[in-house]
Amino acid sequence: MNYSEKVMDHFNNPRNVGEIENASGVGTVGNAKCGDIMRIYLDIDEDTKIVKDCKFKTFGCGAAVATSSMATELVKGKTIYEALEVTNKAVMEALDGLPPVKVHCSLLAEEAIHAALWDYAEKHHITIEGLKKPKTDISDED
Amino acid sequence: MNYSEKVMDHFNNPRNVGEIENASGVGTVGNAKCGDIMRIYLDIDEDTKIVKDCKFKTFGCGAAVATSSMATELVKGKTIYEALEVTNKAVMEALDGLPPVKVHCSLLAEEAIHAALWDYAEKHHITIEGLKKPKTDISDED
Amino acid sequence: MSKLIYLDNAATTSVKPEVFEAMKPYYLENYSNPSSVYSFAGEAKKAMEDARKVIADSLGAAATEIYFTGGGSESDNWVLKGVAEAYQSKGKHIITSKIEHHAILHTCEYLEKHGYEVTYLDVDENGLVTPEEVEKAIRPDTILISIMFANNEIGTIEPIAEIGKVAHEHGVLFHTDAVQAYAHVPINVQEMNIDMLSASGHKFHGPKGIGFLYMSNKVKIGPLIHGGSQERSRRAGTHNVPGIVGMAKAAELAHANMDQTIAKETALRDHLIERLEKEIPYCRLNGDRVKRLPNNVNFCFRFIEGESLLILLDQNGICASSGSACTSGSLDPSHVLLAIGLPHEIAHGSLRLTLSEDNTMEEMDFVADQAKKIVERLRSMSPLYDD
Amino acid sequence: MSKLIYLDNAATTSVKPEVFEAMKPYYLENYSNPSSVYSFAGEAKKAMEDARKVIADSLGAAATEIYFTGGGSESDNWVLKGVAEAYQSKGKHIITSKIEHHAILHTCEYLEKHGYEVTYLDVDENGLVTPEEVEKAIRPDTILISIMFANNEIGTIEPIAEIGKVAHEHGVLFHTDAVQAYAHVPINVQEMNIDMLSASGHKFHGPKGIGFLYMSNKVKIGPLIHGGSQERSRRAGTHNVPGIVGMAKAAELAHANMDQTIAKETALRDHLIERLEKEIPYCRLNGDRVKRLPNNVNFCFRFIEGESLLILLDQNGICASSGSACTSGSLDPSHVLLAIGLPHEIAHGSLRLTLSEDNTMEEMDFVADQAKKIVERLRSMSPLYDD
Ligand SMILES: Cc1ncc(COP(=O)(O)O)c(C=O)c1O
Ligand SMILES: Cc1ncc(COP(=O)(O)O)c(C=O)c1O
Ligand code: FES
Ligand code: FES
Repeated sequence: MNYSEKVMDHFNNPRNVGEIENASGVGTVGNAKCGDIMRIYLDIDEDTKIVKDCKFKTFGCGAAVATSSMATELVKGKTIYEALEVTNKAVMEALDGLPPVKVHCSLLAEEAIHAALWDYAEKHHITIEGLKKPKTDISDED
Repeated sequence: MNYSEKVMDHFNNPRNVGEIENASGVGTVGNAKCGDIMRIYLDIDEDTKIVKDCKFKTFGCGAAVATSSMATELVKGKTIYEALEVTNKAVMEALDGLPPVKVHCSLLAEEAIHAALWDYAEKHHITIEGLKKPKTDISDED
Repeated sequence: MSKLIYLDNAATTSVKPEVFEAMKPYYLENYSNPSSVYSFAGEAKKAMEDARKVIADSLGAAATEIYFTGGGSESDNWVLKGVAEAYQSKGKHIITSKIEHHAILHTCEYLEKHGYEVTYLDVDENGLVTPEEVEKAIRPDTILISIMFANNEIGTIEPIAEIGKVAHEHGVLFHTDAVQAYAHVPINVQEMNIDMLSASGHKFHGPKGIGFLYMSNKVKIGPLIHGGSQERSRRAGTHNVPGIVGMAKAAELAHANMDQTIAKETALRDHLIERLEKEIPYCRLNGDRVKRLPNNVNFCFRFIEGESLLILLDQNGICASSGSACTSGSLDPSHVLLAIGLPHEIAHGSLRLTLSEDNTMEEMDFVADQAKKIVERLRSMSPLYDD
Repeated sequence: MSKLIYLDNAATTSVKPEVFEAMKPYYLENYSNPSSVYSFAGEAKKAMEDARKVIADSLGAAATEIYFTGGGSESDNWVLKGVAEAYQSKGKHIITSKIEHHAILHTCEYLEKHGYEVTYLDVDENGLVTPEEVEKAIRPDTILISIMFANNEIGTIEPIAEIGKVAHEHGVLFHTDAVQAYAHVPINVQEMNIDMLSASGHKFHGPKGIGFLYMSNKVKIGPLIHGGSQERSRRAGTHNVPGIVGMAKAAELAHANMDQTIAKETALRDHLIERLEKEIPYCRLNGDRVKRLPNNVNFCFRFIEGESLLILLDQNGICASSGSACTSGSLDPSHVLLAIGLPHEIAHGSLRLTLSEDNTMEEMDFVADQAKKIVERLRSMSPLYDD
């Protein structure tokens, strides 16, 4: 495994593993090709729109676990608008990069955040500018 | 080189190398494929038809040299009729065998003897029963 | 990481010290080209021909039926392309199975692009090909049946003698990819009706980069690698004498101790299987329980993914492998696990542990302990698993 | 026989002790499959990629342009068959020379049987191909020009950069079989317009059974050996890590000392040539006097035959080779000697002595002395020679 130290750190000590009961938003996405699945839970302050807490569960490779962990870290404390900027690129950079075959895993993290935000927006009947309906949300199938 | 000890002995110490002046019969044969050439000289007693002396010159591989040497040894002291029985098989046996790819070299020795006998027979207007005109006599071209 | 526990012997094996010692002089002293005519080459040539004899004897074959190649993949490619070309006047149909190694499958795909037709036989849930299915697939234009001796992922041993019998009853040539089986289990090409057999040195404690093809004298195919007249003009290239000598030494050692090795590996294997099955819920042993390589353990653990499992085992000094898509560049999970009927997400959580006689019971217990903990940990992270 | 004088380095070379030492740990310790994911495989993978870089650097190529193979013959076969297949929509014409190695010639013959057309260029009396002749042979359907860098029998070095230039001016791919030249003389694939280049480890004090193909990133061909995804899915088979490491070490050593080696070999070579030419009547130096590998000496001695010469040299501890038909199973004398215009019976009496930096002046003198005596002796037995 050609993973950076940061990736290995987040894989070995993943931050924010778990579930949030009655979460403000939940997004589950899967990579159709490799079959991996990631679910992100957001606890969002109604007024400030700040992500107070964020947790994940992941069925996937080392990179999937590490990017989930890093993505939850990056999202926490941000507003839902700022959270949109936690792209796969941002996650990869924060992890000191990923091997080329593992780039798709970081996309999963981006998509999971988007899916959770979409879920929040739908439930609260708001629109978040720039957020599109995630293609790969598979929550329903679960 | 997978040559037997006998072959190596005859290669290293070839018997009867040389020429016979005014030989009773001379035969030169060549293997069209490998390009090797062998010449045998016979000194034959007019009355007894015994091969009193026999010499050779060979341009060829180790097996060609050794079979020439052995063939001259085998022919010496025999009558021209007995000499016909010095076949390539007899020469090979006397040398404790040859590697398969080298069997053709021993044929050269047989043919050279036949060519020399034919030459003798022609010069003396006799026929030696069982002796056919050698196909590969290339004496003329020399 | 303290001690390394190497459990990936199906990927490659260590070279035995005796094998290394046997090779050494052919690097440093008797380095000559065995095709040369001077006497210095005699020793290299003799060593090579002795090696050929050792390998031939181990299979019940003649020395003239052993061709040295650069490895298992080359042997497999040679057989398929060679038979396809040489026997095309008889037909262009080949029969193989869905669980062959890529060296067979990708070569078959190549041949399909060139006008050949390939039947890929299904296997049952244990990975078995049946002689009946083979027989049903035979057509008048079938020129080759190629079924692996033992599968490299799940360890299932195919009914080779019976398949060979069917092939011969129908006058079809029979090849077996025995890369995982040769020098691990007894093989006799006569009794098992095998016309061609591929093997690779590094799978049985020999060196990498050397293999062989057994090919019965009745088979007439051209070379895959054209050039010099090595190997009776059927495989060109300066002979890899150290490799050949090393492979033969490894084969010799393996055959001399085969019964003990099998007994020892089987005991280790069965202990590990038993512990994993008993102690980890939602798991499944892949491959046939009885018709199984003595050194193969392959499990699926539901709700978790293979690469993560491998990383955590690795952190505990355990070398293993997985049919998970995440460990391969291709993103496709193992075609073998799919062929035995596993759905994608279960195939994903597979773990292959392949032993050698050098492993110990203590190691098996350590691995079982670790696997149990790791699977639990990963399941606790899995969105698919509800405790 | 006292000391061995090995003068057959064009057939194969000894493995240098440093090379052997470099390989050793990859047999016994870091034996893992470099494609595996656990950290134990990291060292093998790193060693392999470092090796790739060393070789790439030595040629002015990128590491992604080096593909490891099982040897020179495989590289040659791969290039020819791979280009033939991948570029057939452009055309089916290949240009090569009459003096190529059999790995090229026999593969070309194979392609001819499959609908390809091959132009075999003549060479001059020194074995030189001219860029003009190459240019004249180019047709709109020419897909590949393959001309060897240096000839293995007579040592002639071809005008590769110029031929490459012609090829590129006409948009044709250019391959060179550099098995005898790589790590012996400087090569830069950029400056010399080379798109593909074959080399073999055992020709430069590396191990047998390993080689490489340099292939520019612009060339797109399929594999010769299908299967696993090694070598970016272009050459299947478990990597021969010890072989790869050993070959790279040998390449590194050769390039670090190339100037000195060339100077030393050239001095030895020229001394031997001078003595043989001066002291043995009716002899002929084969190959170009100037455009010549520093380690190649090749003579014809009229009226005598090569195998006999070799046996007698062998009895004096000298390992040499000959283009004589008698030393080959095939009975045909060297196609190279025939191509440079020698009649059969002269080609028959050829002697090739190929040196390495390990040889000494004393050895050259001893060889010259022996050759002189032996030639005299064989001539005295020859029916073609009249004193
Ligand atoms: C010019 C040339 N090409 C190709 C080869 C084939 O190399 P190998 O025998 O290592 O496959 C050789 C040597 O035998 C050679 O001299
Ligand atoms: C069943 C099977 N066939 C073929 C091969 C290919 O062997 P190699 O990698 O030595 O070429 C392997 C191993 O990789 C294998 O397990
Ligand atoms: S998430 Fe599928 S490979 Fe990483
Ligand atoms: S006589 Fe030609 S090879 Fe022996």
